[in-house]
Amino acid sequence: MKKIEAIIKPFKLTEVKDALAEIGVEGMTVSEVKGFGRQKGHTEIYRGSEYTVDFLPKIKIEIVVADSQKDAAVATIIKAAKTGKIGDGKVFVSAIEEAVRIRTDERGEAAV
Amino acid sequence: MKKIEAIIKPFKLTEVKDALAEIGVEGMTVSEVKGFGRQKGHTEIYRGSEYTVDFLPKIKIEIVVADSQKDAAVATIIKAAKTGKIGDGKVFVSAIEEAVRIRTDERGEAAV
Amino acid sequence: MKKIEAIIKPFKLTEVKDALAEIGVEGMTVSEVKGFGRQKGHTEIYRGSEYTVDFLPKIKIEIVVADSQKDAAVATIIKAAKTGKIGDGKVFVSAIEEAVRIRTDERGEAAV
Amino acid sequence: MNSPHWRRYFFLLCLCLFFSDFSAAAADSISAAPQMQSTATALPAINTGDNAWLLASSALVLMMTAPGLILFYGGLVRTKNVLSTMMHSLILMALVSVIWMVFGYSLAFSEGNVFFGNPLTHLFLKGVGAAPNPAYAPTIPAETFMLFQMMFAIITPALISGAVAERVKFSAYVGFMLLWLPLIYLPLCHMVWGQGGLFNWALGGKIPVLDFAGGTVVHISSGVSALVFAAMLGKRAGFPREPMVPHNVVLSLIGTGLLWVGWFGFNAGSALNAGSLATSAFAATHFSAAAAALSWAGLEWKLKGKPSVLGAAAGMVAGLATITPASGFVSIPAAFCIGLVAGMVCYFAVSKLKAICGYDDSLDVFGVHGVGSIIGMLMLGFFANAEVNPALANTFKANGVLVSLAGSSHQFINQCIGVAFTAVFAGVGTFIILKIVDKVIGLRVDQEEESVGLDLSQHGESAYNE
Amino acid sequence: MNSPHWRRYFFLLCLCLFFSDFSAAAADSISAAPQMQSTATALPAINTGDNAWLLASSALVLMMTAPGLILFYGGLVRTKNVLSTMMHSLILMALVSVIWMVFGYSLAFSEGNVFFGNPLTHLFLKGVGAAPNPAYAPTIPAETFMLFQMMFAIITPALISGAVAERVKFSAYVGFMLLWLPLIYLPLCHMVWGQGGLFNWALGGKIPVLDFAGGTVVHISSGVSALVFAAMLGKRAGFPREPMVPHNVVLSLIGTGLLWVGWFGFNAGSALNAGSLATSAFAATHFSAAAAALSWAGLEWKLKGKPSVLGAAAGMVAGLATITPASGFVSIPAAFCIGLVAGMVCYFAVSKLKAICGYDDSLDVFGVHGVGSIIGMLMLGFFANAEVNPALANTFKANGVLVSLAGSSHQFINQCIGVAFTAVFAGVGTFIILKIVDKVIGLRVDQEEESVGLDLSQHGESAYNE
Amino acid sequence: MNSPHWRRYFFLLCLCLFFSDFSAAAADSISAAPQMQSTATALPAINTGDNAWLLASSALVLMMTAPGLILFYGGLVRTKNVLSTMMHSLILMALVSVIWMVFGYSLAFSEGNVFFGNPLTHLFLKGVGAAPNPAYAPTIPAETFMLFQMMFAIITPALISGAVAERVKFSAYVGFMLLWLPLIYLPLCHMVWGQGGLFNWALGGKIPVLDFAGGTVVHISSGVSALVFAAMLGKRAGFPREPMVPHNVVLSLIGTGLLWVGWFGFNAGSALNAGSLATSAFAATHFSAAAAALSWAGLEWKLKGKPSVLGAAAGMVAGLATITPASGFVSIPAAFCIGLVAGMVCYFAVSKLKAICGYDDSLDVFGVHGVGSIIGMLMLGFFANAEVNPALANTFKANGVLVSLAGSSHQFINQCIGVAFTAVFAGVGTFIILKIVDKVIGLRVDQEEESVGLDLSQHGESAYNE
Ligand SMILES: Nc1ncnc2c1ncn2[C@@H]1O[C@H](COP(=O)(O)OP(=O)(O)O)[C@@H](O)[C@H]1O
Ligand SMILES: Nc1ncnc2c1ncn2[C@@H]1O[C@H](COP(=O)(O)OP(=O)(O)O)[C@@H](O)[C@H]1O
Ligand SMILES: Nc1ncnc2c1ncn2[C@@H]1O[C@H](COP(=O)(O)OP(=O)(O)O)[C@@H](O)[C@H]1O
Repeated sequence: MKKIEAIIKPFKLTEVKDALAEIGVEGMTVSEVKGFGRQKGHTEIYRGSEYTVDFLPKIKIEIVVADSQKDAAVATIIKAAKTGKIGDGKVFVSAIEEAVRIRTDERGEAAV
Repeated sequence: MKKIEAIIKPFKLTEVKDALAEIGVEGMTVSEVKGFGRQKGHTEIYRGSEYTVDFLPKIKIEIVVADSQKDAAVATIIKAAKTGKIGDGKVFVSAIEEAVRIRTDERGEAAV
Repeated sequence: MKKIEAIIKPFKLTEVKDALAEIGVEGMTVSEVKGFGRQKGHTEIYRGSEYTVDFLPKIKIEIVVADSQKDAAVATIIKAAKTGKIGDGKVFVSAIEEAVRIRTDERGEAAV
Repeated sequence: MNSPHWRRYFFLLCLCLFFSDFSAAAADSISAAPQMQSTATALPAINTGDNAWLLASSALVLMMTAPGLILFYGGLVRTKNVLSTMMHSLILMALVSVIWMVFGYSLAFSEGNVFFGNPLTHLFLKGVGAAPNPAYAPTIPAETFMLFQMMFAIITPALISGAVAERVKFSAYVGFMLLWLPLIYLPLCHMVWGQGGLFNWALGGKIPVLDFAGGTVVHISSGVSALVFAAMLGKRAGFPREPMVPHNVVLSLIGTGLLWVGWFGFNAGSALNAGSLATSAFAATHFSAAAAALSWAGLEWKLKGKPSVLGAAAGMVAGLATITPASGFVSIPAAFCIGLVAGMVCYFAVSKLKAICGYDDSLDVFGVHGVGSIIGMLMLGFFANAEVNPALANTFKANGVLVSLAGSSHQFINQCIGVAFTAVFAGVGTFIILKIVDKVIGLRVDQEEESVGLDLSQHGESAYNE
Repeated sequence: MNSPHWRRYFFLLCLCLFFSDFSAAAADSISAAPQMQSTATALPAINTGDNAWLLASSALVLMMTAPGLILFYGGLVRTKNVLSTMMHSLILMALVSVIWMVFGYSLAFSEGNVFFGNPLTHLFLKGVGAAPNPAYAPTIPAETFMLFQMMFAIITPALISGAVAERVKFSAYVGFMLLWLPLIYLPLCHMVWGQGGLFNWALGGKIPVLDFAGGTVVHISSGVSALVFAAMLGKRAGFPREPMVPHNVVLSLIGTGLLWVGWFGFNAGSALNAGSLATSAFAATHFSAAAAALSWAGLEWKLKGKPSVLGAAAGMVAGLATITPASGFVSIPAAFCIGLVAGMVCYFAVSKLKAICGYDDSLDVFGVHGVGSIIGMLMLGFFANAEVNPALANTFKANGVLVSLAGSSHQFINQCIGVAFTAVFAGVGTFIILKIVDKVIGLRVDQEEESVGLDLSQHGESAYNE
Repeated sequence: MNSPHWRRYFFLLCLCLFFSDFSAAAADSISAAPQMQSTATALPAINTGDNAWLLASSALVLMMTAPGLILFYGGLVRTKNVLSTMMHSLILMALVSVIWMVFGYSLAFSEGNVFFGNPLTHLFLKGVGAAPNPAYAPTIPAETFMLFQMMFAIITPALISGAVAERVKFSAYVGFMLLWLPLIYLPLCHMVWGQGGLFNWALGGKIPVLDFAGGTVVHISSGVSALVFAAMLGKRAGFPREPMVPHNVVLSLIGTGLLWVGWFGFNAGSALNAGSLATSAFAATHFSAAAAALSWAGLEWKLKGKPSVLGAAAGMVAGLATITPASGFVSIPAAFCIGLVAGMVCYFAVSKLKAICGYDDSLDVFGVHGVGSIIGMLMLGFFANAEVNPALANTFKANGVLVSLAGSSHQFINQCIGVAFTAVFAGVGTFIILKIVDKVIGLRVDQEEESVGLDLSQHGESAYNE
């Protein structure tokens, strides 16, 4: 199994989720993160002082999929999340050795 | 070393934490995430309109353990987190190549 | 490529980020987590009752780097995050099989 | 979806309201000439300064409920229950007003027997208009008095909600309140403040119990009912093993500030005019709150090593609840003393008594309002001061002889009777009502609903979103 | 950075203000002797109780805007737009005050033709001082009346902002308001409330439209303008496909509480004294809010299975907006009926009408304020009650003959005329103004700015930080 | 745990309070007959309208402290310090009240020398009752005047807390305030407002400094003390390298709204009656706030490209602080001018002056309140207008000759003297007090405590939980 971690722009979440659901990805876990990258932050003003905010809000999506599904999932994410502008994010893939569904004790690909 | 990631129901956190502490897991990192899975979301009503909320609040627990501790830890989590109802969550295991304790520069299993 | 995950004390974030930027790490993803470890929690008082808070606020930094950059990055994090006091946190390293930059479809080390 | 029932009911209700409107009009037209004048060019008897203060006070007392109390309580619960907790107070602003309009005011304040007034006298508030009711407040329209008192009838049951937060079924809560108000609150209100009420000291009662702004009627009745309700409902899942810490202390502090400010309307408004008695009640209120904040936070500092902010706030509320019955009868230094005691006693009630007895009064309604007002009522027995409020000395007659109600062991006993009666009446009454509601509706949400939170399970909403 | 322009303008403005100050002084000194006395030792005619109530009411109405409305609206938008939404109201507290000072008050309330007053009569508020204006409020300083009315001029445009939240360009918003106030609000205000205004029923108007505290002037004008603005601006990106749920319902509930409390100043203050009419308007306000909360939440309970907390709150606001025109003219049971209807009609306006028509009125300004006040104005045509407000029967003269304006099909038609005129006037006016603003500035932020949120893109801030 | 000490102290305190209560009673009974009447049936001299307004104003001024100021300040700090920041104001509501009750009021307002009053005259507020004090406010009970003034004594030190937020030790803060109030505030209050005070212009002072509602006494004294305190405490760890952005701007905006509303009580209440002078002060307050919001936000728009919401809010507060001393003396256009200047000057004080001087006044107390009120005091020297407040022309006598205090270079010099004296007195006094407190307690938390946050380290709480 593979774990796919994608860092995307927050307003793309719905699109990515729907696209993944369409290709049959049934589970995913999402968290709010802050990203630092080429896309530079912006300036905020508080009571006359300017501050540079380096970190931008991003969404991290984690999905664990069967090896066979990996390429489709990555391609789907990239397609749905792309705006072509800087800050679109990254996708990282790593190996998962074991997966268990807590409710049923199912293991391996049956669990994802 | 192995990294165990468990996605569980929020109200199970205390139980899981206590159970892990009992078998000697000394460190863990917890974050609030939103999950999408078989457990379907619910409907919320705001000013006369209904919205479907797909994402449910979940807790992600991450623990890095020595290879030898892995099975016990996974079993413990599953036992403590199970309610038998849909949405109980998943456990994923992956390999960790290196671990360092920042304070002491200890490396490897001594660090976890 | 390697993924470096570091759990650090929140007030060290700026220092770590700046130190990483200096050695050329261009991207990172940060999230707020709660940690449980040797550093014990504290007591809070609410309306006459005392509660023990086990979980302490921590920051998790994730960076994916080329294999060659890994050692420098880990060393840099450790140096910047160290206070020498309990609770300084940990660094974990794991393997990343694939990385894609969504905007350009670049793959591999070019993407990180 | 298609339910002719409720439409028919609604239609009937409207009809009935129309009818009452016109019948009232007809009734009024009998004495039309003077009445019309009175509404047109405010009666000479109406003092605009007094009316201005009472309108402002009515607004302040409503502000105590919302946003005051909803903030105070809302901040103390966990995130998943904040809306339901706020709803418990908000819905009473609507429900109680209906009851009050239909027969509630009449039951409390029209003439009747020693226990309750005649619910028909002012049915649909007929006859409650521009003309003052000289018995209660001779310089303001009777309608103003009615409004001011209504705000008390709203906040009292709202206080109870703090004890049952995070687990009560919403329908059961509504059902309970629809019974509690007419069966417990309105009679108590009549007995203590109504003309000819059993405990009324100024308008022809039997046992002269002093209660300026609601020690018995408001705080003891709600505090004791809260205790019974909490006990019958059972503890929240996980209590006391799991910490249940306030999800947003900031909200509670804002609420505390608004409660303190609103309480000036509550207590100083209870003078029913803008004269020096209002000022005196205002002052007593302030100094008691200040004192109780110091003693609660001071105790914590001493015993726990740190003065908590929520402790200071809880002390303020305790000081305010405690001085309520005494506010129009005591000097400033006495009010300060009462506040000091309030902070300490309530601190122990909340931190020790609750732990020992093992009930789960989620937001400490009994420990703060119940216990506080009990000691306030009792201390008032000694501190009541005829120089602050001369009526104490020259109003109550026993067997035709003037009796001073100023502080004395004699008056202390009267106060004890009032407290004991209120506690038993409210406690037993609440018990019976809950037995009924439990039968008919069931008091508590199921385990799954409780774990998801009442916001989602009872109201289909979450407080905080993206 | 170096811009002599604005410095010069500022200098000119200051000069101009100085000048007006001194010229006013000079003008005053013509009738100096009595004037000075009047400011020195409050005129015998000034009733301190009335003035106290009107000052308190003015404060309450400002409190409705901030923090009331900014909380209510701020809680309903998404996190990234909360500050900009609050700014929409806050900035009007400043902008409207300037217009009001320079010529606004004069345009609305000095004598003129049936459509507007003379903007020069009270330029820079000259002549608006301690002496009462007997036509409007004989027992309080004219300056108090001016202040009270200003608070209405502030909140009315602020209401509109709810319809355009989350996508309007800030500069366009400011530009729009600078035109909307003098072109729509001030004339309407004169027509309905100004001496000799077209629809004024008590001070020499032609068509006697009853509007106690602002059904036409405030709520219909803002509600209809909001609808037009929302339609011309277009939907928010993603609407209605993506859920746009309130980011913090707690804020909206606090706002609701403050709005209810503040509305007592709005409606009861509109009696312009602290007599029994103020009390009566206070009571009508309260019972309508209570009734509408019940009917809205009740409907939801029936139709959706759960009564939502935000539904109860929305019902309260609907009940308050609906009763506003009627508050000083109807009995309590009538107010209660009006509230019941308000809750139901507004519920359907918000949940069905909007979906059917497909406009994106972000925070339902039209559905609640527009629709609510329309039905309030119309029901008032039947419910107006000369026993509640005797002036209804003995003030308006058509062709020299006293005509009663109490509820009747005749008065209903007058009300219809008032409503229709206001809706068309505000709607068409807003349309034209927006065409101009769109040409000159452009109404809407670009897609990137909208997706980032207005807080950051328009104001360079985020509401919530570490 | 077992500490007989504080129990003994508490017992003594109670005894002492009892005693004072009875002694007061005894003292009163000497002139018992009239006194008792007065409390019974409000003295003929008491005007209920005036008293209603002053009670409402007292409530409004307390509302400025909580929830107004605690919200404004609480929103500006970082999450980990919000409760401690709120506590800084809340605890003063308790502490100051005690000092005020014991001897504070007497020190400020009883007769004495030019610097302070006799602390024993009204020890434990004896003799402060229903009878008016004709020198200060002839139409309201002296007790009302005492309450109103107390609210000023509470908020003034609370303002200081903004400068020391996020790093001051709580015990040091309490210690400082216990000294600052009697040594700085109360004497200043006597000098400016007390009968026979050095700078009193209306009650027999020497140098006639105009200060209607607290430019010197409240804002300059707190602003300068804040500056000194901030400087002596040192910068927050990481300042100015790390951004320290407001954790919740929404809270600050709610606070701003409440401050504006409450300020009507502050300034218009300072008329001490509900006549036309109250109205005039109300108006000046409003227009200055509006103007300053425009000029601050306008400057930002010009210089930074975007008008920030917090900037508009900061401008409002600056406008309010600046007009405070002038509010009862100037015309509306003059107030508007003052506000325009206030917004600009304070903007530069906050954004440039602070950066240049390098002190860390966390929440800009000096830049807004200190600087604002200084320019307000000085501009008042020119703008004071005897048509707005005729007493200016016919009250102050120098060498037996009436001298007009209306705007002139002469009065400007008087104002300069008042400002300079206050700044030096408060600055030096604060310096000395802090030296002592530093010796005895130590001013600042240690590094670890600061990094964890004061909420946890000083009070054992976190604001936001699950
Ligand atoms: N090496 C990395 N490790 C972890 N996260 C990264 C890395 N590089 C980028 N990211 C994440 O991806 C986000 C987008 O990257 P960025 O460089 O801004 O844009 P782009 O992908 O268009 O070059 C960043 O905000 C950060 O959260
Ligand atoms: N393939 C997956 N990848 C990542 N997270 C998953 C995956 N499947 C499930 N999850 C997480 O586990 C949670 C529970 O899964 P769900 O399918 O609802 O229940 P069950 O485990 O009972 O089938 C989800 O909410 C989601 O957070
Ligand atoms: N085995 C582990 N797995 C995951 N996270 C861990 C583990 N051990 C420690 N952590 C994280 O590191 C943080 C610091 O660890 P702690 O034991 O408190 O300090 P130290 O590193 O000084 O021994 C913890 O709060 C937790 O978030």
